[in-house]
Amino acid sequence: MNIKQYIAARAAKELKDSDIVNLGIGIPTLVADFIPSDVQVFLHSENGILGVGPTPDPEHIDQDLVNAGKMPVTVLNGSSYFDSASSFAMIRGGHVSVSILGVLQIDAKGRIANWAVPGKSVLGVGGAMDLLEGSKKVIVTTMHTTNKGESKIVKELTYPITSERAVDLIITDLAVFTVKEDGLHLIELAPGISLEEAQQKTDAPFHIAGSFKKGKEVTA
Amino acid sequence: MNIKQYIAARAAKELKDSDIVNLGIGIPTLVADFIPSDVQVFLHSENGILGVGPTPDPEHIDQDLVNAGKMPVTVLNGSSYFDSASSFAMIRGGHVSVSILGVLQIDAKGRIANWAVPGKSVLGVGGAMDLLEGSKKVIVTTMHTTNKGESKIVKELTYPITSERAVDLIITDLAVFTVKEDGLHLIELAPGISLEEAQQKTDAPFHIAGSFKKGKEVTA
Amino acid sequence: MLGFFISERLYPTKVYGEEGKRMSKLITCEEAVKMIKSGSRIMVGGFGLVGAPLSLIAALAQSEVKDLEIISNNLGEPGKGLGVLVRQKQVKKAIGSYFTSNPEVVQSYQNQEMEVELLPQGTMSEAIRAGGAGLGGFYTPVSVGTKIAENKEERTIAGKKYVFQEPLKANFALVKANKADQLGNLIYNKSARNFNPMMATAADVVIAEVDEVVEVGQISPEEIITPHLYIDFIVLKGGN
Amino acid sequence: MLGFFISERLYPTKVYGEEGKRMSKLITCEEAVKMIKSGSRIMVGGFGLVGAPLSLIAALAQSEVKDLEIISNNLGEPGKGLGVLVRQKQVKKAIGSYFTSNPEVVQSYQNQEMEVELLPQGTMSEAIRAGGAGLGGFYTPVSVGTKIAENKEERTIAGKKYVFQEPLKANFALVKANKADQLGNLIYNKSARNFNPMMATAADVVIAEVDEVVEVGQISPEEIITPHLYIDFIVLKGGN
Repeated sequence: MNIKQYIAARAAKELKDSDIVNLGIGIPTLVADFIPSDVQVFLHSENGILGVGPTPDPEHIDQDLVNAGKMPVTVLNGSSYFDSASSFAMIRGGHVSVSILGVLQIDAKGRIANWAVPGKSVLGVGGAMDLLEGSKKVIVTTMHTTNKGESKIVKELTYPITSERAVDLIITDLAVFTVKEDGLHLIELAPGISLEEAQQKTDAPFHIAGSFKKGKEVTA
Repeated sequence: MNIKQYIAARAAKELKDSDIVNLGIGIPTLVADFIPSDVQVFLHSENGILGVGPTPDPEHIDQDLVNAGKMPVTVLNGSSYFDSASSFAMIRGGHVSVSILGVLQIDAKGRIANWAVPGKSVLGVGGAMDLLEGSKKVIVTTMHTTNKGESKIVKELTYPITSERAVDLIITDLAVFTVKEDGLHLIELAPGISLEEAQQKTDAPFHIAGSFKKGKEVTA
Repeated sequence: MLGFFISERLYPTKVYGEEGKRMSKLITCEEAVKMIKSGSRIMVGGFGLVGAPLSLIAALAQSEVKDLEIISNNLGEPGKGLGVLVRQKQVKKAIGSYFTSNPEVVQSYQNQEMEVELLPQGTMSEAIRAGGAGLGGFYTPVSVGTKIAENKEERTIAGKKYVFQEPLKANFALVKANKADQLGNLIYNKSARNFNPMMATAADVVIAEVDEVVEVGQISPEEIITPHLYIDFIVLKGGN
Repeated sequence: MLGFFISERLYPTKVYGEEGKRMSKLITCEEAVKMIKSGSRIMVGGFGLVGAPLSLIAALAQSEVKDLEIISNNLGEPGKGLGVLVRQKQVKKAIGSYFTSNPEVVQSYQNQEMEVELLPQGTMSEAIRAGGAGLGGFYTPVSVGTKIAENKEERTIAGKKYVFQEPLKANFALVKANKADQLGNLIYNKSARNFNPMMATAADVVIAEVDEVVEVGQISPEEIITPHLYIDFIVLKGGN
């Protein structure tokens, strides 16, 4: 298991039976591979599918069946198709239980930037704002730092914000944070990661949950 | 042919091939019986049907298949069903070619009242306002006067208005009027009806079209 | 009628293999109605009695709940459908488009036993859709300049007059469908579809009364009108 | 899959007996494109290339029309789909949600050869629906407080912030469906449905590219997604 798979596997543990789940591009897509076998979730894709299945073998690719990342998929028994307006009505109306999204930055209040980069032409937003606004629960999965080693968890966003709505849970290769009214709460460290390392690599201030334990899942 | 059938038959002559037509309750419903055999129209019912067919024989009644008047109907080949929001999206969005409606009153500008009676509790509006607002063309079919002999075509409405939108054509047992910017234009008299009688039974002022001819269809 | 490719080879038995587990949405009318407290706001599908969840309504009529706020196009007929709730004075307020067809509604209203809010049918169906779709409201040209719009915000957009309509939501939606699969995917029969698909999106708890429950996979993904994520509970028509 | 009762006994041959007459909506791609003038505003269905009317787009690329305003979720890929029109500088402005996947769009934009208006995908699809449904606009909570909402009206409704979105309409809509019957009733295939059903409602002239035209009655009334009243013309994929 590589580090991105580790993050995805950790995120998968958050899913409950019967959840309607939307997975973003990148690490979130990997989550599907780690859903426990006793948990049945239904994957929603904003281009108009409920009940997305695994990637098909090359000989079973249907060009009319792709996910929101435009990659070929299959559907499971019990799936349905709908138009884009209906799909986003589901999202915006609060009918998606959990969205798992990638990010560029997260601020100290748990708000994220994940759609645009300063100084570059902003020519794409897609469904990011809708998913963040409408999903009942939002989980962010991300590497803790950029390729250059800069913290992605920052005091204030320098990238354009995606929504005023804060996310609920942040899962990185180093740690897990919940988001509350008063900001970020560290609830978990990845195996082998020290509190000091997490603190050093996190620009934003955060609380440390009372029930926090190293390398173990804890309930905040 | 009774007088209501006469009015309906006259209205049916206004329909063109491929028209999407919504028929109100009362005289408008009768129009379906008089559509010329070389004209194919598609009947829309606001409870969610395009392609309404004739009334079924008693043994073919399907309790899940009624028109907007809650009467059993059939559907023709090529018909479709949709939900109420979609049905009214069609109406409001201008996708219905012609609505034929009954009225209580019509004013000198061609605006109508057909949903409420003063002094009575107003507990029903249904789809009347939507149809009047959204249909590309609105034809009114009505008896020229009330049971008490009062003109239904009045200077000013005393009944609550249904929409600020004027109708396009008024067909009564006595005459036919088109509605223009400057008000009503008499374009036709029913067989055996004199101009004097029409004038006497019409409270609202009206113009007399130049091409007007007694008892004959004319183009204004 | 449409063929569709289901990757059963790829997901063999895990998901739907456990018989019965996915039937957990199926409850009795009595269980359904027990969730509903007096004072609840309830959407009820149907155009008149067509497409109305008559078994759920009958169970509601058997219950003690009162002070209900009903959102429904009509209020049944005297002693039929929602008309029973009116007769039994269980309805405090009704929001709909056409109540005139039930004279007992007129009487209750005149006796001040019941409040009534009237919306044009298109505005009502769109407001329910907006409620389910997370919108804050919309502008419709329908009813501008009429009594219906008297207390509503009017706005001119691109030269045309519109009135503002807020979304409608409810605590419960009681809808009627033809078939449900065991997950809760729904299809409707003919003109019995009417308000049901929108109402299924716009309430906290959505209960679907159906003629028949079929196995998952018996309804093609292309045909499904209400995806199962909208449905919390299923009851069988006529049944316990 | 669903049975349905058609009263053929009652309406025997009159309506659909005249072979050919009801095929009048069927035209060639060339005929379709000839209607489109430079400067037109055109909605084009599809999510990327999936569900995009590629034959109509190819015909448009063969034509001399330019200064087009395109409403589409994406602008194809470099040299594919709408990407061809971008490369040939036929597009003056694009309204959509995600153009980043075509680097040539970024380049055209930076060279000021093309304007771009960006909408969140849900706001865009809802605005098209509103255009077809005769609404004056709606309030969505999506994009509040972001760059996208900078010049938009913000309004608090029931304690929550929303931005106002106007409806989108167009001169033409080019949509892609799987099957049309001879009247123009449409069904779509899997996730190729996407924006097509809304776009089919929101333009003055709607042209549907389809894989197949079937006899009237071959598609059940329950299955039809786009009723024929929305469709002006039909072209066959790949062909004249």
